[in-house]
Amino acid sequence: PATPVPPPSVLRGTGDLGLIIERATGSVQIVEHSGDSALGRVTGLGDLSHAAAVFSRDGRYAYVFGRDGGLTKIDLLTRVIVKRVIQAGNSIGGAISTDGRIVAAQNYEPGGVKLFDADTLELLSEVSTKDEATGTASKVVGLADLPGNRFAFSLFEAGAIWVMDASDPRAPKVTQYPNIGKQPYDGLGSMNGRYYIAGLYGEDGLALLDLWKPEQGVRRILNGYGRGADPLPVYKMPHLRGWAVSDGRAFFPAIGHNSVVVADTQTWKEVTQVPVAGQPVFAMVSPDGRRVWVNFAFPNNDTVQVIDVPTLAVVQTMKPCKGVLHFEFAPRGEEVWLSCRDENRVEVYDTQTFVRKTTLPADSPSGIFFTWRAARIGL
Amino acid sequence: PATPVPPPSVLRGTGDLGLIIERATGSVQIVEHSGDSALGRVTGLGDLSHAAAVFSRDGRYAYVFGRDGGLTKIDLLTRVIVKRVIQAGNSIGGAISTDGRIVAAQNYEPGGVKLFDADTLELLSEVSTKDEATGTASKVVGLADLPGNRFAFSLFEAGAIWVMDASDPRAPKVTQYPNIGKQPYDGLGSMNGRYYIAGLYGEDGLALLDLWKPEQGVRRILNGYGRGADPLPVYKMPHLRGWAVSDGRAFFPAIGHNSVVVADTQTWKEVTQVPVAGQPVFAMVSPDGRRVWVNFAFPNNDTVQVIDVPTLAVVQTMKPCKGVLHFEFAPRGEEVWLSCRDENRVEVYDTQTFVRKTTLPADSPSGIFFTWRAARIGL
Amino acid sequence: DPVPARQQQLLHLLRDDCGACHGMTLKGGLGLPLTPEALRDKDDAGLLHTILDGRPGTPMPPWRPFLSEDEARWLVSQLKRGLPAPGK
Repeated sequence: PATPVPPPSVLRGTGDLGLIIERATGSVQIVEHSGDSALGRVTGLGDLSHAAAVFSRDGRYAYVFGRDGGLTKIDLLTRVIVKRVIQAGNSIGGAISTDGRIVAAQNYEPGGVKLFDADTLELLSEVSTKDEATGTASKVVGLADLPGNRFAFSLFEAGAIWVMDASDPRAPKVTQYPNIGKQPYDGLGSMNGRYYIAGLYGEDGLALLDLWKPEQGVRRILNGYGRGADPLPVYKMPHLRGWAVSDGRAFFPAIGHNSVVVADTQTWKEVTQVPVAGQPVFAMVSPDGRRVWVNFAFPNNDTVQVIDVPTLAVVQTMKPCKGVLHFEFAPRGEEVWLSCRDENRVEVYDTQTFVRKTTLPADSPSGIFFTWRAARIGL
Repeated sequence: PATPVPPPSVLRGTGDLGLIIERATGSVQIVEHSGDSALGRVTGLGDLSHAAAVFSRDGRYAYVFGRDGGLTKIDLLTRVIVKRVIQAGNSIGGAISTDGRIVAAQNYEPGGVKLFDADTLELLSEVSTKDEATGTASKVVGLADLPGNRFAFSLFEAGAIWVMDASDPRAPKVTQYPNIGKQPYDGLGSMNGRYYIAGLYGEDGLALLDLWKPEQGVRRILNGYGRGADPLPVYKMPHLRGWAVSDGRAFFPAIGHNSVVVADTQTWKEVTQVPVAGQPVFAMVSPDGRRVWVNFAFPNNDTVQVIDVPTLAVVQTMKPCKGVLHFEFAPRGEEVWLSCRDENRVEVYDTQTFVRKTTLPADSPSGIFFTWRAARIGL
Repeated sequence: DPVPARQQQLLHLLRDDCGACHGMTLKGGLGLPLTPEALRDKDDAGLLHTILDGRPGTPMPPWRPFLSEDEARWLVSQLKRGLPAPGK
């Protein structure tokens, strides 16, 4: 007989909790992945038509960055909003510092990065990306936390990478790396925060900063990976999130091309390109490093493919549902959760057998975030 | 003025919890690393004169493997013993499965591995290491969890590595790899469970199993790293625990030599040996991958050294206290906790500045374990 | 016999540093049990030799650099007699 699901209670561990963004209703579902179930819904989060989340180091609180600039602190145990501030006009996400005391928000409008006290959400400081010459404040993308309470992020319009040292969060110090390439659209901290890599929309290639050797500055890698072919129209921007590195290789969704670009992490030269079913949005390595899972932009957003890392071949193509916007692995990787926006549900798959385990109802789900992120650098 | 810390309560997150083994008193202290404090002490755990711990996937429960074969499930929130079974005469540690449902214990007396239901601690099955010919059951060392509810471990007397598939925990399937070298004393799952590496006491070198290519069997690596020099007497055995890999290098404490052996993880050839202050016991990479911290066997157990990964040089030598038996990093690596057995305290150090942050009283502390381990493979 | 202060140090060494392999309670671990029952039938001289010079091929190290023969002999007698409870 099936083991009875224990009664949900407020007194529980937080290491298996997480949340599902319900983008259309301005709510999140609090979920747990030990039994793959939803614990409750929190409403009143405003415009979540793009939302990301980070977690406090004890895994009890989630900080949700909403499209409308809303920054909301949610208690995952009692499932109530602890605090909510409107910190910008249009925000795209954020990060939390190494020590868990600072929450950083990256903004499209009016640009810039804001630092908040993780406990109270008190505004500590603001880094402006306004260009004095043009009067334009760059949108900030790809904000990632680095060791030592530092953050790296990219400026879309300015084509720059900045590294902020927030040891004193009321007076952060910024190191600027200009001219890194056209229109960085996202970035990630890789290899436990050693490398910060920004994807470029305006040209083929990526920009890489080795934070162990910052004096070398930013290096361009994988130039011309489109091989001169005209880029396809981009129906949904790729995202550089999740582990991108395994077996000494890094995996990147190509902009405007139906492929995943593979690079050698010692030389950062292209190893190969893996042809895939559409324009990849997320290309994420599972926790065991064995496979890379990929989802796609419109119109192929009903498809998910799996690349085998040792052979660099697509070993699985699935059509789980319509509108797979995001996916998240359980911490040790035995299962993956896929959000099915157009079908109002989340599908949970066994990553070894590719068998569907569970289906959870959710209203227009998009981002899925688990609390294990609290213990990872650069996510 | 500092914001007053709210009173600690049972209702809290578990992602920042952990425990300190108090080896002489048979107790553990429940601690948290958000504020670096002790929350309470749980007594009645029996002989902890060697103890290790793993955590449930929600981070609420710790499973403590005691020397006396006691396997104790502790609720970190209410700080009580949930269940305790005596499962062997002499035990050395254990692991928890990918899905968190199975706890595996490795035993010295009477040898073998036992699988328990993580919820109830019901015995599910037992894998005997008894050699029918000699009647001797090998001590089991180096038990590590692998993806897919599998475990790898080594047999000290038999000189073998076994891989157990516990998909059906009542009928686990074992694959044996004999003749891997003399007297494996410990082992670890590295690179997120891709490699299982066993250290050899009886001869220089290690045994490596690539679980992506199991058909290749076990390979010997770093043979003759002692360069023919007579090994020094071993006053405390090294341990292969923690992240051992960074920047494409793997770091191993040498048996019988005052050095840490560095290997290239693509070729597994020796890169160099880093001379250190004594015989290393633990050599662990910090979460940011930038440094390797090392502690030492008697009589140098008052010393800790730090190796810089980019330069492979010792950049810091400290004498924090007498009897540094173990150390554990906070999940993002900004601090490290050192147990000072002979001085009845735990010292918390800032890993960037090497400045002591906090001192916590503890009776004869040895192992320190944080709940972020619940979300890691192979620890 | 060693002076009382040294005796305390030796007992501490026994529990902590021998205990690392033999267990603080000396009921064994990587090393064999060192309880009076386990050692009852073993020759004092052999045990003395093992402590001072170790056992080749096994992890048991030689303690000669840290112990005199008299101290090692005293340890053997203590081990055969059974140790006082910790803290005494």
